[in-house]
Amino acid sequence: MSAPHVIVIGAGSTGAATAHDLALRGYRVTVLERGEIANQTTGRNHCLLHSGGRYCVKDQESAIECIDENLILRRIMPDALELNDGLFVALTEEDLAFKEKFIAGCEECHIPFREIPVKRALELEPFLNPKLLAAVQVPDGVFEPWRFCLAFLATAKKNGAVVRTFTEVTDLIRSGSSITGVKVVDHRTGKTEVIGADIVVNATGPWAGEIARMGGVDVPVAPTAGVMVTVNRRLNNMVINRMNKPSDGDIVVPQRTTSIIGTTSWTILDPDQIDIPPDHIQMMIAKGKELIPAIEHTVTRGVGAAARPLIRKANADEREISRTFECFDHKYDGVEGFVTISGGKTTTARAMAEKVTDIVGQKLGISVECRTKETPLLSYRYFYN
Amino acid sequence: MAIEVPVRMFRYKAGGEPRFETYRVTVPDDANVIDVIEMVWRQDTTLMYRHACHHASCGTCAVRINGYEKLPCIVPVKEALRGRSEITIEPLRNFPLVGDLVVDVAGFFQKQIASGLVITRPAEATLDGARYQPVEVFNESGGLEARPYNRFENCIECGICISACPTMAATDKFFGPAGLAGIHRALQTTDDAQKKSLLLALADGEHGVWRCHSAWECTEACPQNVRPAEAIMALRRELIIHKVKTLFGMGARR
Amino acid sequence: MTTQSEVAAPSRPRRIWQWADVRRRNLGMYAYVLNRITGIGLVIYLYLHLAVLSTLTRGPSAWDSFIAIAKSPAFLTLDVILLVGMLIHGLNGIRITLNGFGVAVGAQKALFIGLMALAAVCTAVGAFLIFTK
Amino acid sequence: MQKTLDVEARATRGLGNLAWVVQAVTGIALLALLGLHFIAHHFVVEGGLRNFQQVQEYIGNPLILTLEVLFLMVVTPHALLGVRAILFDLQLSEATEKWIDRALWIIGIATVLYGFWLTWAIVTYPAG
Repeated sequence: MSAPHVIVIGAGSTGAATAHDLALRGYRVTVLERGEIANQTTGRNHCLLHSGGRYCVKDQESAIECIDENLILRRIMPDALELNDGLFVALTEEDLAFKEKFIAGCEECHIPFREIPVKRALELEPFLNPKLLAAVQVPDGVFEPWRFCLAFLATAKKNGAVVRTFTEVTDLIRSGSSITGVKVVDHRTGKTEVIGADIVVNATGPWAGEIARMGGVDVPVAPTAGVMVTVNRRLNNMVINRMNKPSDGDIVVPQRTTSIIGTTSWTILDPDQIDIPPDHIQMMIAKGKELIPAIEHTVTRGVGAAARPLIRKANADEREISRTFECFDHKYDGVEGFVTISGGKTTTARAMAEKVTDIVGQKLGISVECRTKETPLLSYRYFYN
Repeated sequence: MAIEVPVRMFRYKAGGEPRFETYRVTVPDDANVIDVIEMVWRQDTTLMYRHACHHASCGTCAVRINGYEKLPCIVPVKEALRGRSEITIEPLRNFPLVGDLVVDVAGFFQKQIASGLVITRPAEATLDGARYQPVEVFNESGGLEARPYNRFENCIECGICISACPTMAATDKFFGPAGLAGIHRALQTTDDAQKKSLLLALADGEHGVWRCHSAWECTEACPQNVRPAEAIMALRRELIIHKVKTLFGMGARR
Repeated sequence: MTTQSEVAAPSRPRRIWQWADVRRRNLGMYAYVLNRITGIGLVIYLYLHLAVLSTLTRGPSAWDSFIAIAKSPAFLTLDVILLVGMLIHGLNGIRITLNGFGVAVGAQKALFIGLMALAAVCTAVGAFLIFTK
Repeated sequence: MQKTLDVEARATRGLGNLAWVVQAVTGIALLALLGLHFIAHHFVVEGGLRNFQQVQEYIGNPLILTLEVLFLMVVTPHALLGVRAILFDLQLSEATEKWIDRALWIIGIATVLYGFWLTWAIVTYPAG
């Protein structure tokens, strides 16, 4: 009997990493993506390979996931990352007061860190606000979201996975109490078809609720949008974070020839209808200037916004919602053959994939060890080979 | 402030007839053309277009705006409307057409694989453009090691140079501006003699640098200032020197 | 909501003469197309020229009567056109060769403009000589 | 990657990698030869063009003869390589391209031989 067939809906970082893990464990995998790889949430994220520093005080569960995955990704995709670390800088007495908590948090979450003298920090990052009071170095990094996903998918394809972009899932096929496949429309031809599967994995992030509803179950995602403003010059090499609890415009991520200021956060209803509030862009630039005054002399190159797939918790402010992920086996909602993975971050995509693939294994009574921690990924270019 | 924009959009589905459809969308006046495309998609979700980062790093969204190869994520709508009443959006040329604004980039990336271009490079110091001295950064085991900062290469592999190149218009065999620029970069960044000679052999092929007609369109169109034409000229120079040396038995034969 | 529909040219298969499509292109492209067109013209001329020369083998009468026609203003105008073609192709050839040897790569546009200016001057002088001799 | 490179490298090797250099070298040579040729025939003699007599005397000069023959031997490959480049931009099949290469060789050799015969015929034409 041939290996079970698993359909992964969504080719963002979660879907890509999941396809890789499934294929590596010998499943027959088909990835269905309605658009281009990483065209939404993943594509328009921070590009930040989290050290966990951002969450080490308020959300230590996420922080620990981040640092663990950070160090793993450095091993499995070494040449596809900008690895120049990050600086958490204190600009005000309030920030300075936060330092103790921050350092304690790093220690509790075993995030490598070292405080560096203000003078040295300014040598390393000449455009940094000269008024800074303290700087702590942590192993932040920068990735390229689209290529990040391609690396996972290229490796998955090598292991037999089929990746279909511009193929939109319009319905889930249900027989009795279980999902047995999906109905798709191929936008290349406009033709619809049905694809059977032993298990369907819903990795659609902010759309997870929408897809889950097709299967008659509810997933408590709370899509919250964030805006990124990219300026036309690379003003820093290290990721510059405000040493305080996460807030709007408190981070400047360098990438390629640019610097990216992030981010805001507002709850949205439909992740397909994100209209950026005009004031957010101005606010990003204003906040960014506090960290790097030279942003004054740059030109805005691009502006993007996409929805984060946060897991809703009873009446919590979206900044307070944990950035960790949840895996829902919908058999507890009375639906078999259907799993949803949501929440989390691109940095933790591999861990999310491991978790959901384990659950797929349990459901099918197959137990194969996860090997993604030590399996180097192919270059993203091989996705097209 | 919002503006209404008429968009003449190239539409094509496999088996159908290529055609232009005109849509009217409303976007903020500081929007970029990618936002216009997205608004068209909101009207008709069967529209296929590639996009991811919206800040000119992924290179997926390249199209022709009013006939010019551009990255819509960094072209302001105002600029695209300058001197005209509507924006025309078409897919890149010189690639197989998949549908609507989407072209098949597989062949292009296969050449990129061969080019040997490494996607990260040492970062320049932000102030004077000089290379950073090695600095202490954390490594994958959480310890500190000394090495220069790195960053992603300038080339985002968007395919714009391929669409702008008159030689690519004539033949897929041509290795192409991006690929040759990649070879040039790879030669600068490797010390491996065997790899170097393989890269030179690749550039020296009938369909390598010699196939270029020196129209300089790649350099004109490149949104990342990679200057592929200059790279091609540099490779020609290197190869000619190599040939002359070989002719007089001064250089090792490849 | 679609307001209007029209037929578009498919972006494949490519048109055979796409190499000559200079719309929305730049100086380098013009130079390349100009070089190619003059090149084609010169090749055609070369073979016409060789064919015409065969009259020499038919002795003085044949040739001298041809020369008589060749000295007519109309014919001399053709000579001037030939001269223009040779100058454009030859001088631009210098540019392409220099660039190909990695020389003046940054100045390809200036080089083209300069050389074409030179071509214009030489044409003027040449035309003067052709018509006054 | 290295393997791909290796394959690609062999795949793209060919005579073509000399065409451009030959084109450049002959091109530069032509600047001189064609210049001389054009000046000699248009601007030197009184009245612009030579009559049969003058042509015979002109060609009779061994230096001129060498220059003219050399000119033909340089201009022919330059012209035909140009034609080749243009034809190869017309999306032809490998087979057709091979065929074109052979045809151009033949045309080239024929052209030069024709030139030899022509000069010989002129020089040896009984002076009248």
